[in-house]
Amino acid sequence: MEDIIITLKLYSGLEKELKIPDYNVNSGVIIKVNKGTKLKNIIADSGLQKLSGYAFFSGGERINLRTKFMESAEISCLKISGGG
Amino acid sequence: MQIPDYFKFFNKTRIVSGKKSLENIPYELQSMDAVKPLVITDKRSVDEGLVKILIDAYGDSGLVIGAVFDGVTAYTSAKTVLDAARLFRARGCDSIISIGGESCAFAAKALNLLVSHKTEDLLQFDSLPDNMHLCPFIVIPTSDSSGRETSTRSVIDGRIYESDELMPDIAVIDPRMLKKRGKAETILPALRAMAEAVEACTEDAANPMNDSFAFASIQLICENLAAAVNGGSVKSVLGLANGIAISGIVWSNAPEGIGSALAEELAVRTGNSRELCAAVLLPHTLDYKLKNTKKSVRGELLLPVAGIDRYCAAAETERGLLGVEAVFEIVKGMNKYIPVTLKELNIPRYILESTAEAVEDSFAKQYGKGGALMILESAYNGERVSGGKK
Amino acid sequence: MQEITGTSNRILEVNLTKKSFSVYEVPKEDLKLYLGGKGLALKMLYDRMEPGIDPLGEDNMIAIHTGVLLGTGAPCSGRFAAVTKSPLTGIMTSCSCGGAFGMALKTSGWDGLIVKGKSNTPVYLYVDSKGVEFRDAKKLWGMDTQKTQEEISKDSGGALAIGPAGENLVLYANVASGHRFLGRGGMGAVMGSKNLKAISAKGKEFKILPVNQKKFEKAKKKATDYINGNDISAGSYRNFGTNANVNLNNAGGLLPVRNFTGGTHGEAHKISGEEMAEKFKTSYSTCKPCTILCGHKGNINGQMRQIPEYETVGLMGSNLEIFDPVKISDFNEICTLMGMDTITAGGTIAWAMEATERGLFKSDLKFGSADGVCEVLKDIAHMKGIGKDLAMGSRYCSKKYGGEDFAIQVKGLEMAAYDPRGAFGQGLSYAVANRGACHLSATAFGLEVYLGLMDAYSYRSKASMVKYQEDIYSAINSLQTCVFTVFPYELETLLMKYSPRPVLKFMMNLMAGVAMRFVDVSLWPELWSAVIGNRLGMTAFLRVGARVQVLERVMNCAEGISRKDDTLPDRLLNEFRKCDSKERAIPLEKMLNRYYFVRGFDKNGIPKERTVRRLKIKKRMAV
Amino acid sequence: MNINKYPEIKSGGKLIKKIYVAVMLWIVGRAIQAASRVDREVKEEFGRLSDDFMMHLHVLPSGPGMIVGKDKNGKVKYMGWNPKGKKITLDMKVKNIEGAMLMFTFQESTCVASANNRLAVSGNVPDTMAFIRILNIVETYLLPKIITSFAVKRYPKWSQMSPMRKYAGRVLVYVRTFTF
Repeated sequence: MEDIIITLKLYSGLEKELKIPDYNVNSGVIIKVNKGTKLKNIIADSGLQKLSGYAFFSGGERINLRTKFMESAEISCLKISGGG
Repeated sequence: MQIPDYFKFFNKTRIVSGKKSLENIPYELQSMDAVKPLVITDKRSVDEGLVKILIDAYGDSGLVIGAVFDGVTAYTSAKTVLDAARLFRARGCDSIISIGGESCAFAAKALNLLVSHKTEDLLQFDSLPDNMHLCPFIVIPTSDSSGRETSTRSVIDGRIYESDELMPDIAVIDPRMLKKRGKAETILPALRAMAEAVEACTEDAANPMNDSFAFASIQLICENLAAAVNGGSVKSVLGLANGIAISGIVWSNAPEGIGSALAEELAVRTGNSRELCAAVLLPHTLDYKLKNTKKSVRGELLLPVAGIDRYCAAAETERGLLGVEAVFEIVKGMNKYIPVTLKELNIPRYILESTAEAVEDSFAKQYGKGGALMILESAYNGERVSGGKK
Repeated sequence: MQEITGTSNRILEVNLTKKSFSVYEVPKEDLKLYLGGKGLALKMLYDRMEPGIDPLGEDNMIAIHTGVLLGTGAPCSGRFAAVTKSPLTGIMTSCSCGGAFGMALKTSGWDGLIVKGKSNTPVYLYVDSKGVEFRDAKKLWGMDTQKTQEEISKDSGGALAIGPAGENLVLYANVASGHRFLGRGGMGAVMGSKNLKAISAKGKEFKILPVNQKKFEKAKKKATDYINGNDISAGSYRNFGTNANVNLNNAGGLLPVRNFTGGTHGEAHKISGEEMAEKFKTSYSTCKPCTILCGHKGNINGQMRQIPEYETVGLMGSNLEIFDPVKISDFNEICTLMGMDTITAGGTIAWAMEATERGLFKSDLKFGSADGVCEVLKDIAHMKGIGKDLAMGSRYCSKKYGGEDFAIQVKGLEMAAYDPRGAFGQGLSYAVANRGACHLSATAFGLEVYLGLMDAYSYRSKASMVKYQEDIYSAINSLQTCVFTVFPYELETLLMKYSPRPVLKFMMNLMAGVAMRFVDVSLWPELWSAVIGNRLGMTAFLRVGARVQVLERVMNCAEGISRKDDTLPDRLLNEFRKCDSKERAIPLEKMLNRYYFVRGFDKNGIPKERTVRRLKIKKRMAV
Repeated sequence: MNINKYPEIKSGGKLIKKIYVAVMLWIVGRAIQAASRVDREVKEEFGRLSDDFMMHLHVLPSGPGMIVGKDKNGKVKYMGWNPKGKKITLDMKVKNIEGAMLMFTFQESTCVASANNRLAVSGNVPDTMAFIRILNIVETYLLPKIITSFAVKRYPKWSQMSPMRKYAGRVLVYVRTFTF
């Protein structure tokens, strides 16, 4: 199975909470996973268990834990807010 | 017939109307040595299959349609015209066909300006010379069209581009293109076209050529309107479409009247459609002209509106008044389908006042100081204009 | 310190022409049907004002109502509502504000204030328990909003003031109370047209006590726990303020970029709440009292300034492709001092930038460059140069110079900082909101994108969801409490907190109308009935919301509003965001038909006779 | 706005209609040749025409056609469809295949068709008039009364064409048309 590159961008002060050393806002966390894995497994593999209560977006659309990734993509993880 | 001491009349559009008239387009294009047209239309015409009918009519002609550009929207913006121009050049087209209402025709005319002068900037065309070599341009009116297709004017981003050359070469009116519309949507374009034709022939500077076109347009509309709204028989719908198309030519050859200026200003301020405002204001503008202007309303108007028998039965002096009453009858008769007073449209008073103010100065000489406001007030509650000679 | 239990129901009717005032006693019937705040203020205008009057004329009125909860110490109840006929849109506009004036007016013993007529010389009102004093405001005329308030609050607890924009009748001038605003619709211009510079209230003369103290304390504790327990109110808002939405909208493709052409932008994180909190070391600066604490202030270039709210950051930042928070804060300061609504100002300047780009409008404004914007804002406030046209809003300018397809406004009100093409329900909400393109009428994007409970790109059951949210927001604005309490009070209730997400999503997507009836909204009526004493059930509470919404629609229809106005600008219907490769268009007509059916309007968007009667909205009394 | 979202559209063919019109033209062409021998009036009409009379009726742009004219020794002959190598004196073009269909399904008579500018004729007018008279007579022969009354301006009354002449003529024309 060929590998795909997933870029995890953390927002809402997430990087502090998960104590990720020298997190770069622009590049984010780069992970290599094989094709067709679910978001749930990507998070588990990369050691970010505590992410269950957050919203995940990719390509301008909201995705959930069961979404599969066929090609390299960028995922944003954020705490939800209420508008304003 | 009233002959002013100077007038000019110009019509460049050949009207081809009737059964299977679409099939002539390939032949007509070739006679204007054009082989590859670009079709300008909007989403609604595509969904109704009008473009498919044209493509079938093109069958076996051996010619190719450059492309069908359906990006025109109700408000035509320069961006749409630029996109169409880029497509026009990419496909190497040499002529333009517009299918649809007013906005498609405006976009097509502006496109014609752009591609004939090989430029990207529409704003340099503020004043248009008269001998531009424009590409052949064919208009196919549909049931959305309200007459401005066959006129000399194009409005892009609210800017007006006017020149005799912009008139289409041919207007092809084919019954297959006149899909059935709701009652209000059939009435409004027709009443607006009639408003422009009536206003053109009751102007002081009305010339005999324009009068004959105006009377033809009025008669076609008045006779076929009732039938087109209720039964919608092919003949009546075709007659109505012809009446509307001719009104575009009449409108281009007449100075702007107070009725259409008020309707335009009211539509901009209240968001109602121009057709609705023109239809509501038509009888009241005429009524005011009858009572408060020197020339009053000419008797010949009664003939196309009410038909020959009522015209002959009326006494010479009564004809102007009866003509206005006949127009009242027609417009107010439609109150089952469209609102016929400004009160029904809930237009606030301060908007009436600011509209009258905006239009007042350019018509003060002819209609007196409070003229515009009196027209709007009588249109508000739908009664006749008070005062003035009976 | 005298005491008021429940509400005093006494409203001051001020006539500026005759310089007189009278006291109006709110009938019990109206209090039951309209609760207070936005609802009661709207009803008072409905009884007094004729349709078709000139918004900047003498006959226009401003109705302010503090609402029942203000002064009782209930969480997030530091807000009051005001309603008038907007000069920008020509229809009714209702705003709510968290400034100190509300508390001062309520504790001076008055529940509300109605201002009518027009004074021939600049004047400001001083309210105390005895009544109203008409004081000369000639030397205040020309001062900015903050200076005016300093000047007149020597002997008052709180004040409302307009800036130069209001005096020069800029159609979107706002009214300041402290650094909070009655923002949208041009209420400042209405006060300016009446030569009314400010209204100040003495305050601290009465203490407001709820009728049922025990029940009130229990409800207050429960509300505070919900707020502190919910991670939206206690997490996002408390830490990063409303700017927590910047990154969220950027990820969800809702961020307005370059006059609503793009949905996201790479540099958006520079103006996000998180980075501003760090950069400017923000601390709280909120309405009083507030438990959520969403307002912040920070040290910007050595000056302690209010951090701009999300709408300002969206409309005057990313919408103009300016991603420098300091510059955005400068614009925000100018709008604060001049007294102008930042959303409309941002929308109009964005239109001007694009119109200049296309050659339709002469100005030196350019996307991405902040120079020239400050001068233009000042010109707008003083009606100088191009400011004279831009002061009329983008609808007027686009009708005059062309470019109506990219004037992003509905019914004349510029659109807030959410691109509806990323959340179809929000498109419907913008189209039908009574005030114009306002996001606080129904935050559909919250359910569709933030919570992800509904499919953002489908029209199904969006109409009933928007109707439900409009009702609940109008009801909340009639208690008068902060609409941000929606998330803690609804999401922390047992049913919502513990029911599994897939079930919620299934119910919301297929039958939102039915699903929403199960949401437990009992906390608001509990607080209200604890203060007033008589019972208010959940369904009655929602019915009040529906009544207020339909009453506002009836008043708007009398100004000529119908289906032709319930639409979106051409760009949002026919063009697509740069980040949307699937090019999905908003199915507005389908949702609109369904909405009219659900709301009880006819095909042309006019409320049916039966709907108006069933909601007990009486025919307009002879004025 | 990407260009290839708006593709070029080739005009489709209308094969069946073209075949139908081709067959009809073939029949009418040979019928004219047959009628010129059988019918007295047609012989006179052709007699009045010039010697090198050559008529080409065809459908634009590349539709079917027929050529009828006088050969060297003055006899009227149907000369197929290819105009190459022939000097055409009267060229009648039907503007499009739909127009030809209307004429040959007899929804529009020849005169109405030319009035609705379906035809573009180049050649002198008297020849055209003569040809149309010939065409009417041939159609009377070829088709039963009900159909021909659509195709012709006025159906000839018994006085102009005695029943014997019509029925005999019809048989002869059919025989000659279909025998080579």
